[in-house]
Amino acid sequence: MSAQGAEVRGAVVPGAGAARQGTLVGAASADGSPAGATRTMTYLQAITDALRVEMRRDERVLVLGEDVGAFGGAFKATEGLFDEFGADRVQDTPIAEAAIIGTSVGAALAGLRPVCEVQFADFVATGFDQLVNVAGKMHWRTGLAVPMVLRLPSGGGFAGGPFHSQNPEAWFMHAPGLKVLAPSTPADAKGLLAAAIRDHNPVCFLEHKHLYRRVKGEVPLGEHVEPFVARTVVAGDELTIVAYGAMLHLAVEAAARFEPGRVEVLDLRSLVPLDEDAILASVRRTGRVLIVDEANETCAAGAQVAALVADRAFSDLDGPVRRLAAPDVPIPFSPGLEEAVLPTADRIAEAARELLAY
Amino acid sequence: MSAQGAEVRGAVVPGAGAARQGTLVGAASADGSPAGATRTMTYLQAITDALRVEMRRDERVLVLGEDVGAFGGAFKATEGLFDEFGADRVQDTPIAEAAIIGTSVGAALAGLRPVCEVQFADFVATGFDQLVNVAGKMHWRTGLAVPMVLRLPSGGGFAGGPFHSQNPEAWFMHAPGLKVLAPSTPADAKGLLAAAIRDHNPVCFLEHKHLYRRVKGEVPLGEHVEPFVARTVVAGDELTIVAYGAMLHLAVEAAARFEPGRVEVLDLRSLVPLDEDAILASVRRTGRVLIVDEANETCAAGAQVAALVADRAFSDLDGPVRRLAAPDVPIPFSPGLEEAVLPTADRIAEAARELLAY
Amino acid sequence: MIGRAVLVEDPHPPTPDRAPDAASEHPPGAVPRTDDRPSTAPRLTLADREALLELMVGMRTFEERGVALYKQGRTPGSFYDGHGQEAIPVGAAFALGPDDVICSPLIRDMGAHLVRGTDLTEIIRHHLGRDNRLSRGREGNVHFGDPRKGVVGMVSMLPDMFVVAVGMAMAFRLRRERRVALTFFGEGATSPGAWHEAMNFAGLRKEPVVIVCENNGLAYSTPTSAQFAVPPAERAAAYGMPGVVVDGNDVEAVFAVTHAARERALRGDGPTLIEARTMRMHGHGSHDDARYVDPALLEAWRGRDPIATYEATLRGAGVDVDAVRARVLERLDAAVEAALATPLPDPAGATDGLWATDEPVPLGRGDAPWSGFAPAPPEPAAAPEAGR
Amino acid sequence: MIGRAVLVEDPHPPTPDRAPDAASEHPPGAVPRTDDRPSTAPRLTLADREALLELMVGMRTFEERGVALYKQGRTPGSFYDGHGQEAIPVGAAFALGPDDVICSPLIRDMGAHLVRGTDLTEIIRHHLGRDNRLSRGREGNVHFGDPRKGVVGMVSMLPDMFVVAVGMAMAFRLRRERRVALTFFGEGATSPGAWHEAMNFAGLRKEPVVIVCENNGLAYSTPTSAQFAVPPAERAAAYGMPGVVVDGNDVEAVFAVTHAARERALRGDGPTLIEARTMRMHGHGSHDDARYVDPALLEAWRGRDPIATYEATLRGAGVDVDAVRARVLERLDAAVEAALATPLPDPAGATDGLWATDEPVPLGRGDAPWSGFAPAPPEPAAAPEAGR
Ligand SMILES: Cc1ncc(C[n+]2csc(CCOP(=O)(O)OP(=O)(O)O)c2C)c(N)n1
Ligand SMILES: Cc1ncc(C[n+]2csc(CCOP(=O)(O)OP(=O)(O)O)c2C)c(N)n1
Ligand SMILES: [Mg+2]
Ligand SMILES: [Mg+2]
Repeated sequence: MSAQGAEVRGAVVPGAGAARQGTLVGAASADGSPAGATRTMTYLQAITDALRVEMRRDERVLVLGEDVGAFGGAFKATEGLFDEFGADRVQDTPIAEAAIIGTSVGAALAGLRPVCEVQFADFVATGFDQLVNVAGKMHWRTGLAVPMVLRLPSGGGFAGGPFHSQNPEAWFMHAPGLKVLAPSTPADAKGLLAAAIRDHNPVCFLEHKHLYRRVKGEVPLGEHVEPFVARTVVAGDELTIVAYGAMLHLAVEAAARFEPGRVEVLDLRSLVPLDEDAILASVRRTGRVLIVDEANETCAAGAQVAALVADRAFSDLDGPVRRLAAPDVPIPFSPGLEEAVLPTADRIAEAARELLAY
Repeated sequence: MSAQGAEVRGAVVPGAGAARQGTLVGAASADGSPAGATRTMTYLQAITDALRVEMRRDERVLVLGEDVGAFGGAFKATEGLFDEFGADRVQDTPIAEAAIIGTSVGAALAGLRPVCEVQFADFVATGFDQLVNVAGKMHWRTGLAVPMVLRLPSGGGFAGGPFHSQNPEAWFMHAPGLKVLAPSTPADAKGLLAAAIRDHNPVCFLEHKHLYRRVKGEVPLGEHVEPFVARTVVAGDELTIVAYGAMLHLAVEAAARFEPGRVEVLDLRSLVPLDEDAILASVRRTGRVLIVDEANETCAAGAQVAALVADRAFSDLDGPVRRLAAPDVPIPFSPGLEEAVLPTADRIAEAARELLAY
Repeated sequence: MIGRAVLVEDPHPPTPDRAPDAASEHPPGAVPRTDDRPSTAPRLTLADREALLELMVGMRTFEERGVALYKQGRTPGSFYDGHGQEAIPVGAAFALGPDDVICSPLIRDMGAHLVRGTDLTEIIRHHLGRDNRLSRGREGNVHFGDPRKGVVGMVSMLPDMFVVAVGMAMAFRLRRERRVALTFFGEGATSPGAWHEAMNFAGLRKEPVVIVCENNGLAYSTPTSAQFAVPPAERAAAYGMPGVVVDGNDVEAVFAVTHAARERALRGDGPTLIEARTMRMHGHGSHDDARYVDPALLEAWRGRDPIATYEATLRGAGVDVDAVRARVLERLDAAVEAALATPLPDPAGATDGLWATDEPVPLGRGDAPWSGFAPAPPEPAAAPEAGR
Repeated sequence: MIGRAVLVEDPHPPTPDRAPDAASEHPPGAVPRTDDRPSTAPRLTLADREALLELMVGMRTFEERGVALYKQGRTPGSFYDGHGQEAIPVGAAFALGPDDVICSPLIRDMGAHLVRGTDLTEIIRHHLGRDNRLSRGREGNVHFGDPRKGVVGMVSMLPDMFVVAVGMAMAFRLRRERRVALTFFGEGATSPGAWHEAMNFAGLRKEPVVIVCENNGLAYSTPTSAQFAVPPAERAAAYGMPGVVVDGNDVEAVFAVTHAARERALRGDGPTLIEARTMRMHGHGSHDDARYVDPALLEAWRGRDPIATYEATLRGAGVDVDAVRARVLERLDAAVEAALATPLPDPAGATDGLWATDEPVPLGRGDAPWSGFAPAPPEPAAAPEAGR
């Protein structure tokens, strides 16, 4: 998979929407690293780097969650932050997701910028109410901004089983007032997380656990933010594969099995706001679309993309709007079962082949 | 609106899937009412009737929730049950949705058949974890059945504001292992609730508050169960309107503005399982589809229906897959604002007109 | 709305005779007992006391008008009132300084909004679904707060805003500010898990939060006997914080315990749970005739009406109670008239403002009418418009 | 797995010397104290005591092998063990009758599965992701339970299964059955809101539930000082139920307090919260080297190992401890061999069984090896296959 990661980095080709991409802040950054400098980082390191850079830059930023302090978090995403910023800004909390989210809302209302971690994204269900009813609805109801980020280590692929493999993003998409981001590369993980921290709204940040240590890439040093838009990762004319998070890498791998220029791969990166223009522009050009979700199929993000395309790109479609997603069962533990359930590059390629032949 | 209710009842026409409809249990029932006898009831009375009949029929059935006891519930859906069945089977609970749902799971595992009420569907977010992680995943993980029903008074249209108007069904649809029902008529409210109580799985039962007292209809007395399939309410050849719950009535009203036989209206009734055959059969025949959701648009039930149609009925489509739904904001309180946000018969008719002209 | 009271020597220490005969049993039925009058009671001038009365009368009068407007069909949705509980929001909020926040006044706490100085016309516009600065018609009934006055409005889910209040208090503590967050909720709201999580965070980290639990004996139709085994104040110890029972019908007692709790929080000693015992005198909302409540119980509590009692006391102390009522009524009439003349919000704007696009504006300072506070320093930056 | 012990007169009343010197401070650091030995202690025969030892050794030996299999890469996902905590699940489950249910054994409670008689080979198959009757490979590590033995497996979300246990207990109460539900969780699991809701329902309605909180000083890396202000047992009073602190490293003490709690529940007096104090001796899971734990603390607790201590006692009483160990090892070797020879589940079946289509089968009866239970009556209907 790190090979796939490399492939993705190597394959970034200008396409629809590309003009809107890239680093917004290019000047020398808070930690003095020269503009334009990069370093190879894992996806996980990029997340830590974003937290560190933003915490240095803005003293209102604080981190809270279970075991995120001296221990550095279950996945070590906050490693080193406690030493640098101390117990006030890197807070271990009791096991209480509603309070983690709810006190973050309060801290945000009082002028801080909390970044809270749910140890596994699956546990967000225990704090769901604070997220959807308090954080999500606040600004529209009252005009009060809730600048906070909820970091959600999500996704499967490593025998995590039914409670450590979920991709809950569609729940958030169906809750007005929450932004939803899902990076696939280290540079995006950093840039989107930094941008989320600077955003004035509650942002659900889906970090894919299976990418944490398996994907490496060049990441800009110092300040680096990415806009909440899609990115064309592979350019093509005959079929658009829409993906995000871990699925993006499989989509790129699948696309590479076809002649160059046939299959386009679009990395959504942001699910709310959804870059409808980029999706429609690509599909209108290729005329065929395959949408890949790691989440359970029904009412997933991909359903929304499919509905969008089926409405607004209908007249340009040369074939059915196809989806590939996890079937509607919990994610199984035993690796063979898990592989049977999660989309694979093989299955993506097969679906692509079918569509191209339509 | 009760006129619309009547219209719906009068307009039931055999169509795709109609063969699978109707009362499964037609024999004389537990309370001695003769087979085939009906009475005019409101949607709310039909719900109470289902509870009463099923509680008489099966002593394992019990009801629990906030104020459902002697008070009869915030909407009076459990009125009279406390007097008839006593405090053990009609239990007032503390304000604690997670415990209401979680103890229901436990009671179900121990052989009872709890029907629990969340006072307003919006509050389900506070018990979401027990629902999706404990109830929903149980059978697939362990083989243990969780026969329980979660009654969810849902929907807007009466100045309930952001916390008393929600339609959360898509969240449940995206959580494997939960059945999801959303009746639009009194007879279905009774028949689907009774069937839900007899089902061996956790069922989310979305009762639309705005229909409670505004829709009346003939309801079979005694035992009456309905299968979890869609029903063609108005037959037509040129356009299919897919709706459920309160929207069904608006769809029927809108369909009536066109020449008879042009617009078909399909009442989904069950969202999980989703009657894909009925949807596809209708759309393949009409070639055009408009999907109406009262819920917020993104990742709603309608998105799933749209995705389904765009994939599997693509070659039969004569126009884009259109949706009408609430935009992605909380539901406003002030009636003028609320009306601006919720779909109306006018807007449905307008969208239908556009599609027919496509 | 209430002028800053002149500092007059009129200590009015709480006397035992104002604490009614105690019964340790739990309401309904039991007459509450104030078991923890702070030893160093804060001073209330006669003007303060008049202000307290005026605020309670203001709440009562507003809510009576609200019920009428609701019954006339002018108020969409629902209407809730805190008839008989006025002493709690008024007494508690009166103990707050201008920089303190309330997060949030709940279903029976109209008086707290009045103490903070939220514009009455805006409140009525809000209730009527007219265009207004508090909610722009997006919210109704008790769901409002004026951020310009340091008040965050409630959400329905109980007691979510308590959790949020703990987070605000945490921010104050981290920034070493001398401010507290005060939160209100009913006794029924102690059952949801969110209450426990908030209590645990607050007690463990000694957050400067003042917790006012209004035990009015009922949660909708549910009596406390079906809600919990142990009254809220006794449960505070499980979180390492003091629990104080106060007579919720005694505005000065509520003021005194809240003042003490605030002082404690400002000292860094952490939260206090105040259980104010009272009785819900009306239905849960105006739609509820509360047939399930024993009339004898209501009758007993009617004799302890917080306004009637206080009025009698103040009349004895020389306050022109009729003038107070007249002032309140005049303001209310004017506000209702202005509100009724206000148009409904423009439907075209129904969906705007989902996202915050500008740098957030800090909460403003609330009115702090108690004479014990020094003359107010100048106002900081203004709070944002709702939904803009 | 453990034969039904012969009823021998060997009362073995708990003696004060087995309760270690007490310090009222909270672990880590403090040696726990048993402050509530039931006055009428249940009798343990020598065979019972040997069974207790065998069960604890069985858990330890299994988990050591489990760690090895995990480190060899044969176990997918993760592995968790309860090294040093064996006395708690074994002692508590040993007090249960065959009709009682456990909902659920948690992350440190392998011993409870062994007491109930769950097939060891099936458990290992489950851990290895092989086809098995407990989970069909859909679940791994600690997520299993054998419904045929009256055990419902856990979910990850803490402490959700406590809430479920309260619901099961409610069903028992409503049907006037003489059964209890026993639930396990760690001290960290007392912080989520679900814990409070479950405690409140259980205490208020006096459900026949036995609540075993394993306070091992840590929740992942978080010490109790960052988890709560007041230890769990002291918080029980807030829910109208007794809280009992017991030495979690003393299997007979755990047995005795659980027995008393069960009796209390069966009498209709409601739940008891048992706080068993112990120390987590390993990392949170096998992936965690627990560098954050003070080695001196671990060293101190190592001297109080529940198995070593008990072994010494039983050796003195004439038990052939080496034979116990040999029996355990033999069974384990056979089970591991059988498990490793088992194929992976057929991927074709990955999505089946989402829905229950047949009439639910009641939970089966668990083994109840304590001699205090009368000879077991015949088995009722079997419980369902996982996912079928
Ligand atoms: C989480 C949640 N569940 C249910 C409700 C519905 N509800 C609204 S008010 C109320 C009763 C509240 O009682 P209490 O907290 O005692 O306040 P009071 O009305 O007596 O002032 C209930 C159950 C809610 N608001 N929130
Ligand atoms: C609701 C929830 N949040 C977070 C987690 C992640 N988690 C798994 S175990 C654990 C620590 C549990 O500590 P404790 O309850 O003391 O049990 P112990 O591991 O010490 O036996 C955490 C935080 C979880 N399982 N559930
Ligand atoms: Mg109350
Ligand atoms: Mg622990």
